[in-house]
Amino acid sequence: MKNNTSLIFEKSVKGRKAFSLPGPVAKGKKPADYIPAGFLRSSLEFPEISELDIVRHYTNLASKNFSVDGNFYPLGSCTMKYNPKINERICAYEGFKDVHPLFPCKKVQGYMSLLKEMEKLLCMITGMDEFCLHPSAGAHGELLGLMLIRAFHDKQGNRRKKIIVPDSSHGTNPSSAAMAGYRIASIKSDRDGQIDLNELRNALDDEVAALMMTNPNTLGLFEDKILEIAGMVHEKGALLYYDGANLNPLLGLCRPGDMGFDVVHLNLHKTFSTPHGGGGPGSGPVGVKKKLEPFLPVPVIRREGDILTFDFNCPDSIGMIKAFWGNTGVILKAFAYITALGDEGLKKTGETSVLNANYLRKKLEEHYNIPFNKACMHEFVISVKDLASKGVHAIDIAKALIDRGIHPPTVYFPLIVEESIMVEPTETESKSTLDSFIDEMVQIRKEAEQDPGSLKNAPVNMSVKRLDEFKAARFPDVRYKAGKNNI
Amino acid sequence: MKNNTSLIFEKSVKGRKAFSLPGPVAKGKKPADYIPAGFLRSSLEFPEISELDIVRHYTNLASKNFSVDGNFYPLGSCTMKYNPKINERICAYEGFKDVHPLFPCKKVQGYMSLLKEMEKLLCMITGMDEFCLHPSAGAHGELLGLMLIRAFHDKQGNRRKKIIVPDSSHGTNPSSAAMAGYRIASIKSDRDGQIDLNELRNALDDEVAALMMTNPNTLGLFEDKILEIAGMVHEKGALLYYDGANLNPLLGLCRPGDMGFDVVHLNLHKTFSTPHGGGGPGSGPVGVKKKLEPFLPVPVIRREGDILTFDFNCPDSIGMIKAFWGNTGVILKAFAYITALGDEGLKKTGETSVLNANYLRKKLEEHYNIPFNKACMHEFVISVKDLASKGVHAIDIAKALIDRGIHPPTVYFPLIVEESIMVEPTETESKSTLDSFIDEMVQIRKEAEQDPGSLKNAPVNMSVKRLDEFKAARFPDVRYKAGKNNI
Amino acid sequence: MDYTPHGREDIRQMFESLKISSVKDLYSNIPEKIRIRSYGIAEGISEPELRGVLEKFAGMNSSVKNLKSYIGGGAYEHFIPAVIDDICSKPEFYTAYTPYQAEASQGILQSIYEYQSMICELTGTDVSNASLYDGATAAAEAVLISIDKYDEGTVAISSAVNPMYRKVIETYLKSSHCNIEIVEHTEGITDVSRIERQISGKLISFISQSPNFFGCVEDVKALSDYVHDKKALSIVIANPLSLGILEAPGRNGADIVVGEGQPLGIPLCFGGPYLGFMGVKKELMRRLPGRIIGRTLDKDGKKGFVMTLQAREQHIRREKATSNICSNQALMALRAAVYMVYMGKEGMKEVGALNICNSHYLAEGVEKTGKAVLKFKKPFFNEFVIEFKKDAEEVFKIFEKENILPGAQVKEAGRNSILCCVTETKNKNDMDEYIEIVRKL
Amino acid sequence: MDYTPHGREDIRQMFESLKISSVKDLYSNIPEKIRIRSYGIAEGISEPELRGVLEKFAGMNSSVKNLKSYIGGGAYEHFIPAVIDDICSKPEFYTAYTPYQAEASQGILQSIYEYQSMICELTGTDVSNASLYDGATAAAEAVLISIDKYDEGTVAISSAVNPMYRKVIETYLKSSHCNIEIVEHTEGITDVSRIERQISGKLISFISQSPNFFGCVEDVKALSDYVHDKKALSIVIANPLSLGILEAPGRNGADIVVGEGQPLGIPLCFGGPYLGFMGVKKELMRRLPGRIIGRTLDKDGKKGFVMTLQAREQHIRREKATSNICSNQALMALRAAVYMVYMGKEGMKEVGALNICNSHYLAEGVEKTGKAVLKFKKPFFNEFVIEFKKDAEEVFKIFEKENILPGAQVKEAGRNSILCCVTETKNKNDMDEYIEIVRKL
Ligand SMILES: Cc1ncc(COP(=O)(O)O)c(C=O)c1O
Ligand SMILES: Cc1ncc(COP(=O)(O)O)c(C=O)c1O
Repeated sequence: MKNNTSLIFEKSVKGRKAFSLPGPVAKGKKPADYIPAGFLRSSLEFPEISELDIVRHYTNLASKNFSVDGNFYPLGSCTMKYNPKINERICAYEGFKDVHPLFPCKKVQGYMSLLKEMEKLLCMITGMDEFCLHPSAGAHGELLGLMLIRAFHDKQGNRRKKIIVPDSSHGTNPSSAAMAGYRIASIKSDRDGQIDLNELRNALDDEVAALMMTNPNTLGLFEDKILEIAGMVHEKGALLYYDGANLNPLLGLCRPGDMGFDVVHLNLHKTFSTPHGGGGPGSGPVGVKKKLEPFLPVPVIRREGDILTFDFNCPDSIGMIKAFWGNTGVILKAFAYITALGDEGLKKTGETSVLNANYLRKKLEEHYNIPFNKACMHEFVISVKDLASKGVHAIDIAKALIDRGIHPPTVYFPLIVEESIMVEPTETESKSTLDSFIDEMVQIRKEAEQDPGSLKNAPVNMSVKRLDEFKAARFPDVRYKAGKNNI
Repeated sequence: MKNNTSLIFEKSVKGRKAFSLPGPVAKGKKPADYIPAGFLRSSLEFPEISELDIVRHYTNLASKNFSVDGNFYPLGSCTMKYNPKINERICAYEGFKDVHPLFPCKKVQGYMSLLKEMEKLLCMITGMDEFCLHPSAGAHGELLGLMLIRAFHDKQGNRRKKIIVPDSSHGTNPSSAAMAGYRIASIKSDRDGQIDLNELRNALDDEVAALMMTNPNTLGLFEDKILEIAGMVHEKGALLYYDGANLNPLLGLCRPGDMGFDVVHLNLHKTFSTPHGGGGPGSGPVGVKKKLEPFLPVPVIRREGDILTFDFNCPDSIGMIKAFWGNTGVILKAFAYITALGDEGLKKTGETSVLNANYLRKKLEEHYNIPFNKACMHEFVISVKDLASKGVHAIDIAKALIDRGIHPPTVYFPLIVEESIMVEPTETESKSTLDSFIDEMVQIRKEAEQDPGSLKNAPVNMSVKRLDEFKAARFPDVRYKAGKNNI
Repeated sequence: MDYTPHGREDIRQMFESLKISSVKDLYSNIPEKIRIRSYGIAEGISEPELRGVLEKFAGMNSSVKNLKSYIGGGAYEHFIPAVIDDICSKPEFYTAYTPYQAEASQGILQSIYEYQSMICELTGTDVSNASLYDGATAAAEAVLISIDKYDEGTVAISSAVNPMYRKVIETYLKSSHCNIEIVEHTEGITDVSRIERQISGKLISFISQSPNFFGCVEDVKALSDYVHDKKALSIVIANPLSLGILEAPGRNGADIVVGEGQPLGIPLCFGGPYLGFMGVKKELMRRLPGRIIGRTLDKDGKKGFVMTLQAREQHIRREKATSNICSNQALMALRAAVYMVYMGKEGMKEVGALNICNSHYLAEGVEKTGKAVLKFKKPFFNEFVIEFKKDAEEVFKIFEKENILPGAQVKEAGRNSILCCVTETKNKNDMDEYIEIVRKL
Repeated sequence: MDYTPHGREDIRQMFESLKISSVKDLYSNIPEKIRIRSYGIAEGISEPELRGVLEKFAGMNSSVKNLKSYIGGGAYEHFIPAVIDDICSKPEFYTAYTPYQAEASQGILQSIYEYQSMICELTGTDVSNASLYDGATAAAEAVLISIDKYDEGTVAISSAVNPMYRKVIETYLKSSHCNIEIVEHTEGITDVSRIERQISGKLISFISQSPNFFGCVEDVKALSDYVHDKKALSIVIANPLSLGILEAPGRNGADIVVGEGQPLGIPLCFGGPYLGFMGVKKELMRRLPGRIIGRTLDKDGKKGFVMTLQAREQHIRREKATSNICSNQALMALRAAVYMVYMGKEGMKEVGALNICNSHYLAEGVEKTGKAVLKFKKPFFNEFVIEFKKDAEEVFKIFEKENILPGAQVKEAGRNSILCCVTETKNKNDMDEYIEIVRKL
């Protein structure tokens, strides 16, 4: 059918419709009877489509998308694990889905106690003292964490201006720090891909508010000098911030709180299996040590007599960081996940994520260069710098995988490895899937060496061939407008 | 990924599992404590697969399937209309889904009154006096209808042995009649594709229990001598049976009851939009005129004081035709459909199905031979006999459509048209879709004439090419057995 | 509301093509006399209003979520994994039709081939069809196979077969030349010597159920051996969930195994849609009713799936078909397939074990109260008959106060007896509560 | 339970490849000191047990299905067509990640491009991003754009802006060099002359909301004209559902239009996940926070979609990015897109009209009782402030007896006042019942 690739606007035909609504309560009354004409809208160019054609449009779009349910998706740093179906069902319970956030607290004790319980569970899993569930994603959690750090130093009358981030860190770390009003001091990694203690020592002056790091780091390596690092940071009166995007391998093994971290954010949409939704929603709860508790955002859930209520009255609080109380629908799924797994299940999850990553690493090391090749945690990084002579780059390997039905690993991150390919299989992938991936990677390597041109051409099996990103940025066409052929 | 086409059994690996169950109530107790060893099973070779791999398996299978949501599906005689999403949601309400059929009647008055209401609605729509909702599909309805006819004649002490069916009838008609113990008298259609009154007159002796017909018939033509036919049949003491598979175009227009039919079955999964489910479940309620009521299957829903109850005590009833009371989950959706549409919506549905079919017929008549080319109802039949000289057959046109993302119309039915292609667009298809179909059909015609070889090769865009059905029947491989490569 | 798509301009253009000014112009050959103005049913309503109406109906029903139910009797409350709802609500499956066009239906075809394979394995038979309407009609179709094979004679049915199934078989056989004999059970199970004593004419098939209507496990081997001795077919109705732990009837000699597939992941839904399954020995393959999916090769020699052995079916064979069945219960077969895959080798066994252990826990607990006895002292799976010392009506009332349905009141079980079913959905608390109520009777 | 797949044999093989005998062998560089034995949280449970646990929590919440609610205040009960749940529960959408690999993500990319286009049309702006966390953070990000543009100065906010939004803006601005001034509303709406009087320093942006927190429609044109006069940015927070019938703020001069997308088909879900939308005038395109999807061509010249203008984003720009946002609310944007498509041109208007007519029906009815008055006599969309003669606490108690929440108790509205919201989900019966209760106060 020819209009399979058309935009929904191009499928619109005057007079078609899908919606149905009840009739008005008072016959004969019109909006113009209540609203001055000047406030009323003159036109709205929205599509006009029948219900079946809408369904077909999106069914067709869905078929053009890779997903965890359809494809192996070893996207490093993103923890694309299986999203249990049961959690989606639970989230659709009327008693969760159809609840207004401003219902009086006594009417929503199910939610209040679940959230309170979740705070406790996250404290136990991270070794922190208090948790705030409000942030909508990892980066939001970072921003909150940095605001807390700022409030902490401010309260001590000690405004510090700098945040240290390793060069291997995720882009959100420096960016969140900047949003929180900090200057960034970037430090280089050492030869083992870890934080260089000398670099750190040099950077640590009393302008430093905190060191932000993730552990295992973005190379998938455990920062084994973490206790020394914590010591150095604390000695200077600075705080230690934990980017929890990589918590998965540590489940049941060790806790950031015990490593000396003062502030932690988690990505429930990574470690705790809530679906990524094509880019969101996520949830990025923040945990703190006791000393930072007074600054947590309002409202805070507290017991008041028989019931749990929202407390807005926290004088040292930094305020609110979003309307209402967090992405509760996401938190819910993560809560169900933790409840189902329990102590043992979480441990097995962490262990298996490490096992799977190391198995892939081991099997691929004969075929690819792995710059920091030792026991890794949940992920590892390949470099295909050695293929540059053939004109083959990380992006070409990625596109070749697409043709083979596999979502590519993360490419060109972390920045400290040239032509990097960051592979995170997660614990939910079976050995059969890992073996298939290995086979494909080995074949691609062969092709890269023998017939590099074919890789440059990939993908050829998708609805479009390789897309011109440069053109997109140069001549932005970011909205459809009738009658205009923007590109 | 290579194992995309494997059977689920071939993906099985010892020790993997997806299920999780609560522990036993009494620790240490085993089935062998209760059941003699000889009754216990020695082995069960079922697949062992992880949850994610199960999800991937079926996601992959789903992607290999055409469906109404994904494709235009003008399968004649099957009324592949849009299945409203709202009805699927409604069916999942706890108060419908989780109700045991043997709950005491007073606990299920919602269901009882809905079913009673549905009987009434179907009576109003068909012009019949009573309805029975038990049959699971159209053919099941036919069987019931014929059993009722048999019981009726028996009661009159007048065992009749024959059922007349037109040669254009659906295969289930003669087959159901045979199952009900009847011999079949087939009569030829006349030059207009309708029942030939002379043929009918000759066939109508007093051995005839009933004439089974559908109106519009399987050519999509309204049998306009229906009142005469009814007169002839009744005069001979025989009954008139209506196969309701083709009721859709008559919605809001005319009723089988008013045409003189004594027994009617409907296909809720056609006319009333319940999904076909890949071949079922359906629902085939049967409506009768008053005189046949005593024979209806038990239980019958009756009011008893304040509540509706099941009455099993009907002395003339033919008995039960299935366990419990029908495919209630399907009936529910059809009830929702009728309730949503109401009088006007049903009428518009019927009218639009006729308009769509005629529009296609008109646009295709220049390119294809349409043997009975006059105003049709909801469907019409093309013959590609004229392409035989090119070596092109109806099946080739069908396969070429598959390559174009369109589910083929019904082919080789009705049997009375050679190389038939039976097109039923239904009322839910937009003009845009119809126009695309016309374009594709015109192109295929061109190809058939200019490059017939390419059609014989179709399909080439699917996961498999044309399959060898002959081999399948000759060397049946109808179950997987480990270690055996059956084909 | 309705689901027609056209805007006014669409209609204008279509009318123009057809040279008509109203759809009525296409109806010229429909006799005025039979045309109607309206049905007289209510006006249509919008989607939100529709929800309201249907929520009201649903609200008038109790569900197993708000009423603790120990009712079985042919439909069973079981745990249904979320994965099943998820997979089976993929529109690529549920909005498709019968896979007439194989190349565009490989998803459904393969899933049913896999279903057939598992049904064969589960039942111990060689060939399975793609599904039948429900357990009862599957039983009736099984009997029709024996009639197809032997033409005339006696069909004997154990009285421990679910009475609804017996009724359906009777209805289906009304126009046949065979007579039906009911063989009374002995203490809850079927006794070969009774068949021997009762049946004099040519036996063509014997129908038993295991676990039977009273929950008791039959000795399928002994029954089948006897039936084979008489050169008749042994037809066994089985609860498929029980076959994860109980021996496959096919391996004990059954020629045809049928049953209700509902326990395999299909919601109760007030009695339907369910799933009739049927597995048969190889010799009976070409007598099978309904569709069968087979594996074959495509042009390039690649494996693929098609509907096969269609020469048995009505759309080809018309009145000579093995059955009239056309639409079957495909989506329910898919549910069952996903259920069987999800439970897998170990899960099928474990869920079976849970049913046995739970039901025996309750049965023993009830007996120990001294207020009731187990009517039949035979091995059972997840159902058993309790005979109360008190009047059953009264017992029901007492349970009802606690929002519990203690079982099904079935007259076949005798006075003051109920048929109680316990599955993996009941936990210790539930059952202890039940026992406590009995204790206080 | 857990979701790891390996059987014992899998693990043996993997251990062998790695030459290890336990996963612990891979942990050699993790200090023993920080290793833990267990978290001390409860043992895992099975899927059916999990359902039981979560059903219990859900059962302790009231929902808008069993409690008639007239509460708005930033989250709104609206009719959500079944089609939306259906489409958005396709795993191809919800189990995918950010579309980094464009060729394998055309489904999501196109849907968001379409979303952006509709947001632009709806708000009257030129460029939209792919989504932000929620309405409040979108408002804060909008203010950051003005700071990015002008660096220093005064940010002024109308006091008729939702107080939560004001709080979030304040939090986000704590580390900036700008000061925030709150401009008091006059009789429920924002008055230009008050801004003029109050703001002395360099104004860089003015934030208003329309319909505002009290439900009243602001004169966006007048406000924007004034703000532009001062060479500042006019930022308008809008209820997107109101824009089906009310003029687009962008067409009335707003430079940035943000808001909460929840009314567009997103469930209440106790406050999230929701959807922050943002549309801006072309000049601000490269200052936009968050992702933007653009259309481009592939190698063969075929149209396709990619993430674009990424030079603004944190993964490239790091500390110089326009925002730190990475994961956004993509699936909620998809919901909103499907909602807008489903309602379409006419539906958006009709649902807007229903909100206006229903809410005015109730407002008029309540006033007629003489027991309460409308606090602000200004045009409103679907919310309005009712001032009761009786004590509001008492009023709430009376309504509660009828299982009704008559509105939100917000202190900003003043004593004995409540903020009442009426959408298309309420029918005449509902409202007449409400009015009757007020009459009897
Ligand atoms: C290491 C790391 N930190 C932070 C983030 C930001 O998380 P979010 O996308 O939830 O904002 C990511 C996300 O990819 C990440 O990989
Ligand atoms: C004309 C006609 N009659 C009867 C039937 C049988 O209906 P069912 O498949 O529901 O048994 C069909 C189904 O295709 C049909 O088209």
